[in-house]
Amino acid sequence: MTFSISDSGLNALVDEVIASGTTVIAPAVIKLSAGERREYQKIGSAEKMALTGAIVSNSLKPFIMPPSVPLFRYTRAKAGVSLEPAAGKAQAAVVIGAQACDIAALEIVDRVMDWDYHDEVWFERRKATTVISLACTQADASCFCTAVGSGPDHPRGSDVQFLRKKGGYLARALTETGKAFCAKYGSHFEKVGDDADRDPLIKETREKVETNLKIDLGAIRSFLTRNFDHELWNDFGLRCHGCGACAFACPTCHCFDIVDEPEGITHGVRRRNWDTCQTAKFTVHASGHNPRKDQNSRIRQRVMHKFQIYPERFGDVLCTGCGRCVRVCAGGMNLLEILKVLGKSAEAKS
Amino acid sequence: MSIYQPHLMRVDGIIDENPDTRTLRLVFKDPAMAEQFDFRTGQFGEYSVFGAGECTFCIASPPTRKGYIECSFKKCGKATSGLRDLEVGDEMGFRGPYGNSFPVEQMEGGDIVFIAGGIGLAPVRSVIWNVLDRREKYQNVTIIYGARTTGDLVYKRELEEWSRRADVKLWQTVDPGGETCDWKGQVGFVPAIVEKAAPSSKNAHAVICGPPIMIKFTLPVLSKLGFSDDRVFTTLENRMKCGLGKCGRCNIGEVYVCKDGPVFTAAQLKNLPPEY
Amino acid sequence: MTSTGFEPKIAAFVCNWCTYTGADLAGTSRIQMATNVRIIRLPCTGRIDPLFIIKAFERGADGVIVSGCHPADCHYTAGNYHARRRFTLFNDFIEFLGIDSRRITFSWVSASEGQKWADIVNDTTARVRELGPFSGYRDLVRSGLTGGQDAGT
Amino acid sequence: MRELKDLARRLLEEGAVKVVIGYEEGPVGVRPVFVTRPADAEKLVFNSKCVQNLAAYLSRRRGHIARLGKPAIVVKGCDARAVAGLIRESQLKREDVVMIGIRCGGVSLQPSEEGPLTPATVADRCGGCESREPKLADHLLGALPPAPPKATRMSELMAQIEKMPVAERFRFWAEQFERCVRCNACREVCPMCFCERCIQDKSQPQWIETSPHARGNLSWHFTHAMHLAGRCSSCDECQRACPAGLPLGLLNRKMAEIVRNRFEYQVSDDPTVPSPIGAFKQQDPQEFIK
Repeated sequence: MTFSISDSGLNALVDEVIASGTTVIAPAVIKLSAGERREYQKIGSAEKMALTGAIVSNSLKPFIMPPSVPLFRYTRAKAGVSLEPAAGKAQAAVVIGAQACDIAALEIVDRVMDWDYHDEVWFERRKATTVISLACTQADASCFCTAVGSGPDHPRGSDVQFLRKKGGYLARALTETGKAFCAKYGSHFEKVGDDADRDPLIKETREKVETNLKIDLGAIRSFLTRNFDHELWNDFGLRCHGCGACAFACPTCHCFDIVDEPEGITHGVRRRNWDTCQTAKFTVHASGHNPRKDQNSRIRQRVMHKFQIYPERFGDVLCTGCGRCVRVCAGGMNLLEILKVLGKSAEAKS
Repeated sequence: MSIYQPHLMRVDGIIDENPDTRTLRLVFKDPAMAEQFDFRTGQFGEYSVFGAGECTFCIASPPTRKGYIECSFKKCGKATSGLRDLEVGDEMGFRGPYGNSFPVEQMEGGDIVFIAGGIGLAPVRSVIWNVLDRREKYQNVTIIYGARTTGDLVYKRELEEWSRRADVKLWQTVDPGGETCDWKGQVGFVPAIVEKAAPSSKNAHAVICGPPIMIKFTLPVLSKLGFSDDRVFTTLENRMKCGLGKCGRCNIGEVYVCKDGPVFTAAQLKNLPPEY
Repeated sequence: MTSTGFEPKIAAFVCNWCTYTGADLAGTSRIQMATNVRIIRLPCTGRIDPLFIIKAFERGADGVIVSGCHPADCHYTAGNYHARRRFTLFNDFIEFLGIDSRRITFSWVSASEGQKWADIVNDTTARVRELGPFSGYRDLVRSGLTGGQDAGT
Repeated sequence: MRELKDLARRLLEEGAVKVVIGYEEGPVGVRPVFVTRPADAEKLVFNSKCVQNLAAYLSRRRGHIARLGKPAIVVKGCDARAVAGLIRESQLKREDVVMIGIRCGGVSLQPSEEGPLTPATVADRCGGCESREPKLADHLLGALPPAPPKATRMSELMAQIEKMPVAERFRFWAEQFERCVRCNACREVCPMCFCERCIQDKSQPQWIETSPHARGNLSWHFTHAMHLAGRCSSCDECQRACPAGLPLGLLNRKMAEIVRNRFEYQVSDDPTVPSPIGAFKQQDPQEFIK
């Protein structure tokens, strides 16, 4: 059932949500010495929102899995050690105007976080967050969401999906939480919404992204299974600096490190921090032996984990085609180029 | 309680196996936890020293002995140095048990050959005692254990005990040049001694653990003796952090070592990419 | 004593040959001085890494004293010369990062200058007491990204 | 740039070098390329988009590049300073690298910035650059283009920060360092960061907290700037590589200013001049020492 909401209606809705004490996360313009950017931010009022503009430069990951989160605090006393869990329940939050690639990523990572052990450090924030997506109209040459099963207007992972139309947005409630949200703030929505007057820019964006990359994920996956030692891996790693900025910017990369941080002789905190397979430290043994000695093997691991291992085990490609790894790379690495080479080699092989 | 929060343990006993290897006997601080804690031989855990971090070791004591767990380690990093500084009565943390285990039930009714090198005896010891505590269920038990020098041998008292048992065939060896004048055991690398011992592979399984170089040269000897690859079990030692399949560190090929391992058959090892 | 009753915690990194002996001399000659200083002995000012000073602030020190042998007196001949260059950079640079350089005192105190050591201690303590606590650094632990969900202390 | 392609092809054919590290037009802007076959020399380009400092690839930590054999490297004036730094600190012998210097007309901020340079698109380091004609080079190619326009972003921001009272300045940097996620791209792209094991990776004791919260980040960026004092070739790659957009170039710019004022030392592309921190003078300034 499709509602519709005007621009002013949305602003009023956001202000009401903020007033109710719920955290609102939305794309906002941030001024940096390196120029202006659109980033997901905790916003204080509706007029801070910037629902159009450049592609959002960060992802939603820092809000569901912060770069550093305390697991528990420990205190060592004569009587023994006492552990006290970190900060309490996560704050209720509403994400408004998120891109489809960022939201699909949350659902993809849910799978590994629920594999046998339920990771409530992830799900605590995940369950407290209602996600309202906005169909994307700002793709660039690095976007390839359509090549990995997603798209500018793909509803996956969103509780409510907004699609731009003249003077406002169409709103489609897709999940129970979404329906509850629309009911709770029903006063801001108009009942009827006709899918026809959806902004044509959305379709144009989809066509533009489709020209960036066309690959057969299944062929690449089977090619990867059999070509661990293929010589094409040797020239991917040369220009890569091995910093891991791609993994930190990536909405689906979820690897982490667990570190103890003493804040004094007797007490401290155990923290979970973002980590990346692109550094030597990730796999080096205490004896000094490192199964992944050079950068080529680490890039192979990153591509294999995303396009062969994760799909094999969880059924989803661990990539939503957002293109951030290409935009942040200082060495000029390009995942679209790597996938094209793999796609060609897969065809040649089969 | 969060899956990352360890159970609090008290150090109940410390045994120095050799100058750089130590075994800790740990008891659960919470008696209820001590009661209901159970594990299968071959599983590992994350041992926490608060302020230093966590490290990954197999549980070296057998599941047939209740009320405590043991781990053996060498001091070579921040967390193991923290472990080394612990004294009896100090408190630390333990998360686990994690991973799969040696299929001791499947091995019942046949022979078992245990092969270990250096500190690799720790995971194998758990299986050995698990088998010896239910000795009647198994046929011949052969143990082949080697170390670089006599000083590097671990679990010396238990080696003594095993050598006196009639129902266990124990071969002890040290690398050439590592023996002392009163050394009565074999002298030679483990693969050579396995060839010498030549255990029969009829209805037999093998459990092997030790430095990669030893495994690399012992597997061919075992297959020459007739052991098929799916009857040879080993435990893989690689870098881990969470131990429960989330942090991505132990992912090799399609396998998460902390979930699908650490126990693998030689057959499984063969089609893993060479990244361990 | 200021009204707030705030007593600064000051860490002192001193060289073992001159300043430590000078401080010892101040003690044996019963010179009265402020008790806020905790002395950390190092072989030479050349060994005092700017990281130690940052670590002191990180763990809650409100002020730092760094002191060693006068130039040409160094037991290791050139330790204090290298240290002088390093602390010249350090002093100007932390000012740029927003850490008030009045919280740090650099000095040369020889083994016979017990009184000078006492004066350094008293002056620094008074100055830092007036500057107030420097918890800004220690409490800098916030969520990993501006606007990110609060990661707790 | 025909000269560059021919020179590279000749060097590879004669076997003088095994790999030419240069720039190529990538899918999204200019990027580094490693040419090992003479035929691929056609890929080499040089224009105002060649921002990256290729000297970072000469660091010994990159075994998979060192394995390719003796390199030739395309260098601008700022890159030559970095190669000189590596030679000065015996990470590299002068005869082990062939330096192809190119007369530079300034580069843009981003490698995908099309069109002529304007004060808004030119890199901050190019305005008023005196080493547009690299002296430390085996070959020097190209005619000297006109001088680039001057960008004022960094100097304005520097002045703005220096006017702030000290508490406000601390808050400014705290806000910046709270954005840092510790991907260490600033370390990995820096040609002068060639330590086998960075102080961050030393855990016994752990001097710098590795967690990406503002306190650990401030300790790291402070130490990074101190370790680059008198060594940084001000190529600003750390600032360009930072995914969070931190003004890291400001820290090194301030440190270079302090080193210039205090020790009259300017980082140059002459490897024989020792770095100021390794040396000392009897009458070094010490007015701040009581």
